[in-house]
Parts: sequence; C-alpha cells; structure tokens
Amino acid sequence: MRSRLLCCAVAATLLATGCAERAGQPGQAAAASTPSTPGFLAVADNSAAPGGAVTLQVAADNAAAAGLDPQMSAAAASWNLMSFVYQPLVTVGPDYTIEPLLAEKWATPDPTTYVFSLRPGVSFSNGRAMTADDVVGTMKRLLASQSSWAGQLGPVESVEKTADNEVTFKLKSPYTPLLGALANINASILPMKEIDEKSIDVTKETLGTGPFVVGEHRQDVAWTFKKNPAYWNKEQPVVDTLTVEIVPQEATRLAALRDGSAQMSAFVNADTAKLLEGVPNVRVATQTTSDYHYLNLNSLGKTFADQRVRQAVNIALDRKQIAEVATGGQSKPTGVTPEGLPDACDPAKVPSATAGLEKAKALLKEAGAENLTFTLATYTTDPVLGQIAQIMQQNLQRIGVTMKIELLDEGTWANRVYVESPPNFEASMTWFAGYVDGAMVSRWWNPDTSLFNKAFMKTDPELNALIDKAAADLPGPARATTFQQLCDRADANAEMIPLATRPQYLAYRSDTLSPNIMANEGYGNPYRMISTFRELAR
Amino acid sequence: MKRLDGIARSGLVFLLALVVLVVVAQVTGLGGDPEKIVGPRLAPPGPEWWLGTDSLGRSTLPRVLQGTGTSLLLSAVAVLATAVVATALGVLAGYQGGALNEIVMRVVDVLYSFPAIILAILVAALVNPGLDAAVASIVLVTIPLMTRVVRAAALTVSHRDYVTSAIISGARLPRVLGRHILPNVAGTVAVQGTYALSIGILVEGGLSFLGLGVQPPQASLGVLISEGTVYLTYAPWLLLGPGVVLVLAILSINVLGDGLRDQLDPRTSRSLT
Amino acid sequence: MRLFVWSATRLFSAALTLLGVSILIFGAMRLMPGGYATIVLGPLASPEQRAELTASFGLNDPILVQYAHWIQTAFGGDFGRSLVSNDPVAAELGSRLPVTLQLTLMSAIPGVLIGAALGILIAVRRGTRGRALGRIASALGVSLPEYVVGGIAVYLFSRYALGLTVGGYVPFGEDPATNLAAMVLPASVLAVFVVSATARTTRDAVLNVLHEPYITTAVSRGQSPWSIVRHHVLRNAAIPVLVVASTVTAYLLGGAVIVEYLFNLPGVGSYVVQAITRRDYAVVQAGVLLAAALFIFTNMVVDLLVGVIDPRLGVSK
Amino acid sequence: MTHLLDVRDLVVDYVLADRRVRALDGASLTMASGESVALVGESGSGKSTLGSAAGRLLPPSADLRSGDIAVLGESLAGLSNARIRQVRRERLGFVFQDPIGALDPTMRIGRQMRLAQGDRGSIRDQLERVRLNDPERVMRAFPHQLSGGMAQRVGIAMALSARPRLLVADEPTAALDSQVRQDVLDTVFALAAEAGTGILLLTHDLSAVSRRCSRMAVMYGGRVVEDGPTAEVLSSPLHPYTAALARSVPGNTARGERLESIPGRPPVLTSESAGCAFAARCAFAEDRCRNERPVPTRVDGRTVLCHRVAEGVS
Repeated sequence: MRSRLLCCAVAATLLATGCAERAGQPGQAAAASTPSTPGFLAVADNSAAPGGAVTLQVAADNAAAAGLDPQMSAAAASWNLMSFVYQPLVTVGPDYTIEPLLAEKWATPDPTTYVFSLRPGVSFSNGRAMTADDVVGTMKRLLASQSSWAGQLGPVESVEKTADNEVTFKLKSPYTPLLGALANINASILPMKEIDEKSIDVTKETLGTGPFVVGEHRQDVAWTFKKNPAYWNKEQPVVDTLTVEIVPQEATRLAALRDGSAQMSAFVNADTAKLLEGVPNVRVATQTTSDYHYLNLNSLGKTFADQRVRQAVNIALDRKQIAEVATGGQSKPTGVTPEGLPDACDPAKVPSATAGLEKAKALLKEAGAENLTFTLATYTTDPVLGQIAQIMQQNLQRIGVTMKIELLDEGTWANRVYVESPPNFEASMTWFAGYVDGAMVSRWWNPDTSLFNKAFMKTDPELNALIDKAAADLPGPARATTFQQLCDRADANAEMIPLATRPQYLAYRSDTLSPNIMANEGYGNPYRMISTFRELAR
Repeated sequence: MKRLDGIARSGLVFLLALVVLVVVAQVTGLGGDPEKIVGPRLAPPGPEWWLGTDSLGRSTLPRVLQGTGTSLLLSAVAVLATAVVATALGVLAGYQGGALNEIVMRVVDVLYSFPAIILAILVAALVNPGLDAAVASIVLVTIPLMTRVVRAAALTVSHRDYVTSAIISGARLPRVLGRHILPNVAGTVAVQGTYALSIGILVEGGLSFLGLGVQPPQASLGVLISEGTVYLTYAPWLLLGPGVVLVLAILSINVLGDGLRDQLDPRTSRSLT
Repeated sequence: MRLFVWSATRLFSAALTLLGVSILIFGAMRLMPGGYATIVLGPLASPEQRAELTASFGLNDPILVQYAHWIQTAFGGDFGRSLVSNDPVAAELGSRLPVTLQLTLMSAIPGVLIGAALGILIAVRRGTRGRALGRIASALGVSLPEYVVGGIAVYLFSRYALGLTVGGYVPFGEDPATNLAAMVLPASVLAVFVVSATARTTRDAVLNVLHEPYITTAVSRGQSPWSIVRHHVLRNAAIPVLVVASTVTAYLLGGAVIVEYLFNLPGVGSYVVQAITRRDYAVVQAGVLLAAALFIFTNMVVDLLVGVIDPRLGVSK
Repeated sequence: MTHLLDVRDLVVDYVLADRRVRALDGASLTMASGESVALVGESGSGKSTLGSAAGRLLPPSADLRSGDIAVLGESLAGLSNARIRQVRRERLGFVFQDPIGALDPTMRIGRQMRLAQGDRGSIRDQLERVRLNDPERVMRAFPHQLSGGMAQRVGIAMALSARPRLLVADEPTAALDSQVRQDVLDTVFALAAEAGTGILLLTHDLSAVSRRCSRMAVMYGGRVVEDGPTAEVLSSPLHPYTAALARSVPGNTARGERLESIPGRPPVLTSESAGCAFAARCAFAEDRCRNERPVPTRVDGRTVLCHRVAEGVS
C-alpha cells in the first residue's frame, strides 16, 4: 500500500530561530526550498501569485451561548472560526514553541514579571490603531468574566500599561504556562474602546486585528470572510476571500475534496488517507495534537469508590493497542501531561503500566470485586470513542471484568455526566484539548479549581500540590520530574485516566491550494496559518 | 394456505434459510466470534475471514450473521407489537365508528404526520439508544400506516351481509369482532405485517446511520452498512456483505408480502384485446 | 354549500391534528434529557452559568406557560428564536423550505409519473416473465436504503466528473445550472424509492380495475386497449396512486434527512435533526410543525382530488 | 346461407392455479339473422362461457381446445385483434347482468354513450328510444345515481347504438325487481325486432323465454342437450333434463302441486365426459348413457342429445 501520508511540498527555511527574545515576521518564507522543513507538514509555494479564494469545509459551526464573544467560547470549532478575525498577543509555532504576534517581543526579568512590547502599526479592521489600553482592558475583562479560560491565565496579580507600547503582567507566583494561555483565541485582543463606548456588541459582531473580516454568516451553513484592508502585515492575507462551509457528514467532506469543490478539510477518522487513496491531487497529512482521550471512573459513585478496583481497571487497559487499533497507529499513549509537549511525562513509567494483569486480578480479589460489571457511557459525535470503548471492553475481559457500552447522543451524555446530581454514570469517556503546556491541562485534575468534575472526583491535596508546583516550575528537567510525579499520582488515583493522543487528519487539494500546516497543533486549529495559504492554478 | 406463487415461495425459502443460518451461527459460533479482534484492520476477504475485517480488525462474517439476527429479531418484535395494537385500534375504529373512530384517527393522524426519521430520533433520545429505542421507534413509525389499512379493511368487512346477520341474530360485540371481523382482517394484517417488517429494518438502519441505533459491540445490519458506506472506497466488502444480505432480506419480505396479498384476492392480469 | 361544509370539517380535523403534533413535539423536547444549556455551554461551564442561561430563555417557567406562550406566538408567525444562532426560526426555516420543497418536487413528481407508468405497464403486460421481473424490480427499489444508494452515488459522482456535483447548493434563482447540478443527484436517489413504491401500488390498483365489469363492457364494445386504459383504467386506478403519492410526499418533506445530510443540502429535515441533538427547542418545534402542516395540506389536496375523480366518495355527491 | 351465429362442437377449458375446469364439452348452436334464441341452463352449465365466446371475450385463463365459432360466416378464433374489435363494434352488442357495475363509475353517462356510439347520431334520441323519460338528467348523471332499471336501459341503448346484427344479453334482468324486468325485456325485444337484430338471451327465467323467444336451447354439462321451438320444448320436452327443468318452474305447475327439484348437483367436468353428463341424475339412464357420448338426433323439428329419445322417455 503506497503510503501517501507525509507530503513534502517545496519548502523554505522559514523562521529565524532565536532565544527568548524573538523577532521576525511569521510566514515570511525564503525562496530556497529543502525536501522537508522540520515541524511542518506542508509549506506554501511562494511563487504562486497572491489573490484568489480558498474554500474550507469544517464539521461544526460556532454554537456558543455567548454568540461571537471570543473570550466565552470553549469549543475548538469556535476558536478556529474566530482565529480568522481575532489575534492574541502571542501564537504557537512548530513543536509548540511560542511565537510573537501582536506582541513583537517580550522579556521576563523574573519568573513573576512579563513585559510585552506591542507590535507597531497594528490596527483593528475599522482602522483604529490598537493601543496598550486595549490589551489591558481585554485582560481585565477576561479575568473578570466567567470564562473557563480565566483560570488558565493563572495567578495574575496585575496587568498595567508601563509605556506607550508596553504592557506588563505581574503574577502572585511563578506560572510558566502564562505564555501558552495567552496564545489562545480566548485571550485575543478586543477593541475595548468600542466595547466600553457600547458602539459594538461583541456577541453579535466581530471587530479584530486579524487577517480577515466577516463577510456573511448563515448559521450551520457557511461563513464568507474578506481580506482585512487594514491588516498590519501588508503581504497578508495572500488570498482575497475565504469561504468556510459547515458540513457535519465526513463522507460528504471527502466527496467535496474528490471533486475539488472544497480545498481543505479536517477529519477524525484514522483511515482518511485510505479513503482518499487513488484520488489525484489530494494529499492527506496526520497532524499530531496535544489532545487526548481519557477514561473517567466515578470515584464518588458506588462501583468505583474503592481505589483498588479503579487501579485494576487502569492496569488492564492496553494503551498501546488503543493507540494502534483505534487510530491506525497514528496516535501515542499519553500521561496527564500530553505526549509530545515539552517535559511531558513518560506513560510507560506510570505505576499501572508496569504492574501486570496478575496484580490487577489480585487487587480485584482484595476488593472483593472479582466479576465486576459496569457500564461505560460515551457519545456518538466522535466515532473514535465508540471504537476505543470496544477495545477497552476486550482488554477488561482479560481480568474477568465485563464492561457494557452505552453510546448516547451528546446532549443526553453531557446531562448525565455534568448536570445530574448525583452524576448518573459509573464510567464515562471523552477527550481533553491538551493546549501547549503540560501544566495547563493538568489543572483539570484539581476538582476544586476545575469545578466540572467536582461531583465525581475526590480532592487529593498531594496531587493538587504537584499541579501547582508543575505550573510554577520553569521549563527543564526539574519540571519534567514534577510532571512525572504528577502523572504517577494521577495514575495511582485512577479517577481520570489518560489513554492516547487524538490526532487530526488534514486533507487538501495540492493542485489548487498551497497551505502552511504545522506538524503539531495545541489548540485544534489546522488553519492556524490561514493568512499564508495560497491559491494555485487560478 | 393455498400455494404461494413462485417468487413469493422463493422469498419465503430465502428468509427461512437466513433465520436458520443466523440461529446456527449464534448457537454453534460458526464463522467466529463477532466481537473478537482477529486480524489487521480493513483486511480484504481471505481464508480466515471470508468477508474481510472491519475498522477494528474483527471478522465481518460473524458480525453480519449477528447483525442480521439482531435486525430481524428487532423488527419482528416491533412488527408483532404494531400488529396487535394496530389491529385492535383499527378494528375498533373501523367497526364502532363514531367518537371512538374519530379519536383513534386523530391520534393516528398525529403520529402519521410526524416525519418518520424525526419520530425515531425523538424516541431514541427519550429512551436512550439501544434495542428498546429501536423497537419503540419502529412501532411508532409503523403503527399509523397499519392502523389505517386495518381500519379500512374492517370498515368494508363490517358492511358485509354476514356481519349484519350475525348482529341481528344477537351476537355481542366480542363475538362479532372475534368470529367475523378479525378472521377477515387477518389477511390484510399479515400482508401489512410483511411491509412493516421491511420498513422496520430500514428505520433501524436509518437510526444506526445517524449513530442512534443498536449499541456496540452488538451489531445490526444498519450499523454495519453505515460503517460500510464510510469505507466504501477503500474496503467495499464492508458494505457488500451486509448490504447484499439486507437488500435480499427486505426483497424477500416484500415479495412474500406481495404473494400473501395475491393469495387473498388473486388478481391475475387480463387481456384488453 | 356542500363543498364548504366538507372543507370546513376537513380544516377542523387538520387543526386538531396539528394541535396534537404540537403537544407531542413540545412535550417530547421538554422530556428529553440534556437541556440546551449543557450542550452549548459545554462541560467546563459552572452550574450558575447554566441556570442563568436557562432562565434567560424562559425555560424555567412552568411547562404549560411556555406552551401557551409558544402557541400564541406561533399563530402570529413568530416561532421564537433559535437558541444557538439567536436568529428568528421563521427566517431560517423560510430560507431552508425551498430546498426541501425543490428536493421533494424534483423526486416526487417524476418519481410518481414514472412509477405509475411502470405500474400500468407491468399490470397490463400479459407475459408472466415481464410481470415477475416488474414485481422483483419494484420490490428491490423499495428495499434499497437511501444511505446505501446515496453513499454509492456520493462516491461515484465525486470521484469521476459526471457533471453532477455533491453539495454546492445555490438557490435556483441565483444560478439554475449549479442548482440543478447539485439537486439532480439527491433527487434521483430519493426517486428510486418513489418510483418503486408508486409502481407497486399502481400495479395493484390497475389489476383491481381490470377485473371490474365496466372494463368487460368496454372490451365488448371493441374499444382499443389504449383507449380503455386512457378512458377507464387511469381514472379509476388514480385514487390508490394519489394516496401513495401523498404518503411518499410526506416521507420526502420531513424524512429526506439522510439525503440532506449526505448531499449537504441546507433543508428543513437535517436542520431539525441537528436541532434535536442540540436541544434547540424552538427550531425543532417549528420544523416539525411545518413538516406536519405540509403533510396535512398534501393529504387534503389528495382528498379533494379523490373527490373529484370518484363522484361516489367526493364532494359532488 | 350463412348463419348469424354458428357454434360447432366448441370445447373450452379454464386453466386455474391448481386444476383445469371444462366449461364447454362440445356445444353446438346456430342462429339465423334476426332470430331470437334463449339459452337456458343452471349456473355452471356453460351458457355464460358460450355467450362470452360469441364475442371472443373469454378471460386469458380460458383455453379453446377444439370446435369453432363463427359470426356471419367469419370464424372468430383466427381473427386479428384489430378485426375482432371491428366485429364487436359493427356486428355484436352485449348487455350484462350488473347494470350499474357495467358502467364506469367515474364517468358521466353522456360521455360513456359518446364512447360507445362514436359520433353516430344524437345521444338524446338513443336514450329516448329505450324510453328513458328525462335524457338530459340521465346524460349528466353518474352511474351510481341511476336505478338498476334505468342503468340497464342505458346499457341496452349503448349496445344497440351501433345497430349490431347480434345482441348477446347475459341475464340482463337478473339484478332487477320483477315489475321493471318485464318493461326492460319488452324494450330490448322491440328495439331488436325493429332493427332486425338477432338476440341470444342467456337466462334461467323460463317465463320470460316462453313469451319472447321463438327458439330455445337448453344447456347441461357444457353441451346443448335440446334445441327447438320454445312452445314445443316447454310443452313436450324430449330430453329428460328439459322435462325436469320444466316441472321445476313455479309458473307451469297447477296450484297445490309440489314443485319437484332435481336430485344431485350439476357436474363440474375436468375433462371430456365419457357419456351423457346428465346420466348420474337421469331416471332413465342405462349403461350406454354412462359410457357412450350421445350424438345430436333430429326428432320432429328439434335436436336432442339423448340415446333413448327415440323411445319417448321423459
């Protein structure tokens, strides 16, 4: 089977590497090309003439309660759409490195102080220049809001305008993931002047500094975006119009790629490459992400109150087989800190990975739960969940445990897990976005701060201490040890059990589109470098 | 039972053969364990797995057999329930007429004017997906049509002379319904039953296509076919296996239905020359 | 006068049925687990956020109050706002109705006509081989699930450029060529079912009519077969055909969800199904009412036609 | 001279799903132009099959084994479809038993008359000829809005509108009540006589036969067992079955006399009958009758199918 997985378009060394102080224009590509650029799956061919149009197809539209307010949305689908219009201070480069965006450069005189120098010449799409006041106002609005992202910013003490184009963050205690958190769309800079004057309602309209402005939007049908004339990077966006069609059915998106009516789309099905095999001019690339599926055992419920029973289940799971079978070998087992992020822990070293099936049977015997039977509740919108469930079912049979599977529609599942009190499930499965720093997603293991799992997870002071230490440690071997201890502890508690990473499969028309796609993605946005996409063969 | 004509008979034979094969596979585990992962994913048909393997590496043959069993059983149970309810409602409405008839027809109209697939999804969401949701959806979708047909049949029968004479000679309602109306309506119920059976399988298939049908790891023809449609381009055998079985099963059911109905009132063609 | 009385009773029973549908759908949506807030706010939202959002849409009022309010505004043509997009539901349904109507018309009308013609041919042809073939073919047509036929069609027509596109719908007014290129394929996938269902019913109806004594009279008068079919068979067999036509239209109006999904057509059916999974009450209630109203309307039209064709049953009695 | 209708030894079977039924087992009958003949017999005797065969209107399941049937010298069996239709249009007329059922329920009477008549003559006149007093209303009416008598008059008007040479009336008045029955029959015979149309009246109403038909043929077991002038056949029947039939007619017996019914039931033949079909029920039957088929013999102006007719049985 000819593997057409990886594609190596004409490449050019892209970014000037540098130390903490970064400078340079993202997306600026030199002419020379090398077979493959580290950290990239596809690199745009800059010889193609600018202008033209690009059509993308995505699975879901923005369906946030707070409409288009970027600070309030919690779904990757919403983040991606808004990333065309709004921009944060910093962004994520290849291999999860933090790159400058609206902040030209930043300095960290001490672990609790971050001084950002704003990029000159940046304005909102209505022409008004972005100021430090916009940045400060945005951060204050975010920290005061009920958005889940407020917590992710960590222990922020103050955000002050310290010079004309300079904003300084003061933290109560060191918090390494701050830069990662600031790189997400939730933290993008809003037109605070207009918001304070109430001349704009951000839940209904958009006014950002990004490469595009919204043309039209028909809910659940399509968006059209136009080039933002006032964009600070004069050479971007390369194309004039961007159309984003909402197409939930994967088979239909595959068809659109076959007949060329769409130029790029993301898929969840691991066999996307196989399904598009033999179709001329279609390339499929696997983008590794920091997202991962995890199993949730309700430790406040009757069945899994006993830690030994939970550990037995944890030991019996074969993460390698889950990664191999459910995603065709393109995902990897992971611990709490997502596999692939800097300093991430090694899932092979956690206690459950080294204990054998006999230990699991012994634990069950000790706990008096030899022929344990329980039901796993998961949902249908992500088909991989059903497949993983069926593999776990066979893994558990090896230690005499019978697991029934209940595939619900997402509304019913969410209600039984998060709303009903007491929570109406023994075990459930879903996935986390892993973001860009190991310390960010591990915050969800502390029910007191994450709240959503307060009703089905015990508070473990020792684990919480490790979580806070992980956030405070500076990147490096010290933090790696803390992460490993954190992974081991969570693994022993066996309440929220990470399984395997959740890659995205990106397919695009190589005859009409020349995109820039990074090999890794922390916020589930395959179109992060949309402003550099070029239309070919016009 | 007068002889069914050729086509209907072959339909009946195929159905019986299918049921026997499914039962034998269930009992003796012929063709392998439907839930065990036996080989590489999406492997083409070969000696160990005659219909190839699915996206998890399980052999498709035993899953098709299990799926057929589930779908047929599911629809049969649903159709039986529908037959009982629809016959009761239809006969009462058809024979009694008046207020009862009006109420029954209004309820039936309400269900009938609900788009079938949406009714099925509502039920699946209310009763949580699974066997009972699938059965409930099929029952709710097939009851309106069947009640209407049975009512029409009961209406015509109740105008026949032999019914009037039974009433005149003092037969009470249960006797009239039991002895006179029911036997004559039974034929129509049987015919409509076969059609309801095929609608049932299609409705279950539609639910599975939208992900709300039978729960994994159990399979139904609908589940197998919707997965097969996804892998159509790379692993066509995933669709071919269950697809052929489903179409042949429904075809034989429909053809059997035609045969039964022709039995009731044989309508051979006539020449117009 | 009699026509007025007849239609008045029909309208009354139709209104009653619609009321029944509204109660059923309203109740079903409220009973369904997983309120709107849970889905849209997602798991990370706090209970207070959920409570505040639910209250803001008046979802905490007693169920009867909500129902009364909804029915009252519905009569005024305001079906409330979608909880997801906050746009008025009536507008969205208005823009989606033409898609479903066009899909229905493009598959029902040719489907019924071809089906009826086939049905007559099968019934009148005396060759046993012809009839057996016709019977199996029409039984096969009814047995093919749309998602199988659709799935195959989606693959074939996207893989090889055969002139028809998968998706890419634009309103007919805007660009008829692209519109047809996007609509012909889904319409023909649905037509497979329509043709076979109509053919089967027509075959039975025609066979019934052929055995009527007035056909023998016509033959005894030396009327040619086609004159007999044209004058006597068509009119008398029309009633069961009309009934199946209305059933099929009903199925297409609300039921063509799977084809709308597969071919990415912004129709009413897929919109309602998506709204169900998102617990977008206003959309589901309005969508289902619309589909039910259209179905009841088609039934009334068919009843009227039946009355015109067969004087014994109809209005002019 | 060519007969109006010439049926020679006609054998017809009906092929059903699981068996064959012999309806005509060698029936012979001739009619001269303008003659009115009554064909009498119990149901199952084959008279309807003979009537239908006269217009080649037998259903597809009918199988014409042997014998021939000719109208005005033209044998019907070999005719092309177009020709047989022309014969039906120009030479034949049919009136059926169910007056309302024989009319298309969805079409007004006027339009159906136009279909039957083509553009010959005015429909009003035709309806007046059959003594329907309000032609306008009848023309606008639908069949179910007419009474049985009126509908049958329309049927007759249709059948005679093309001035046929032969009118086959298959129990035309069976569905009508007695008083209307006589008027309808008077109308048919009067109009037919006026147009010189021969009538083949299939009936089991002997009283109607005696007053109107010059000749009468009695059918039993798919054969014509006695054929001759009506008065003589009724008054002095030569065939035992005809005698028994005559005795069972209520009108013919003196007051107080018991009506005699014929023991046994009419035969259902599945193939050629070895002997005389009536042998099983005949008081005078002997071996010859049971295993030798009787041949038609002429006895004082009548044709009879009975071995012992010469001995003056009956």
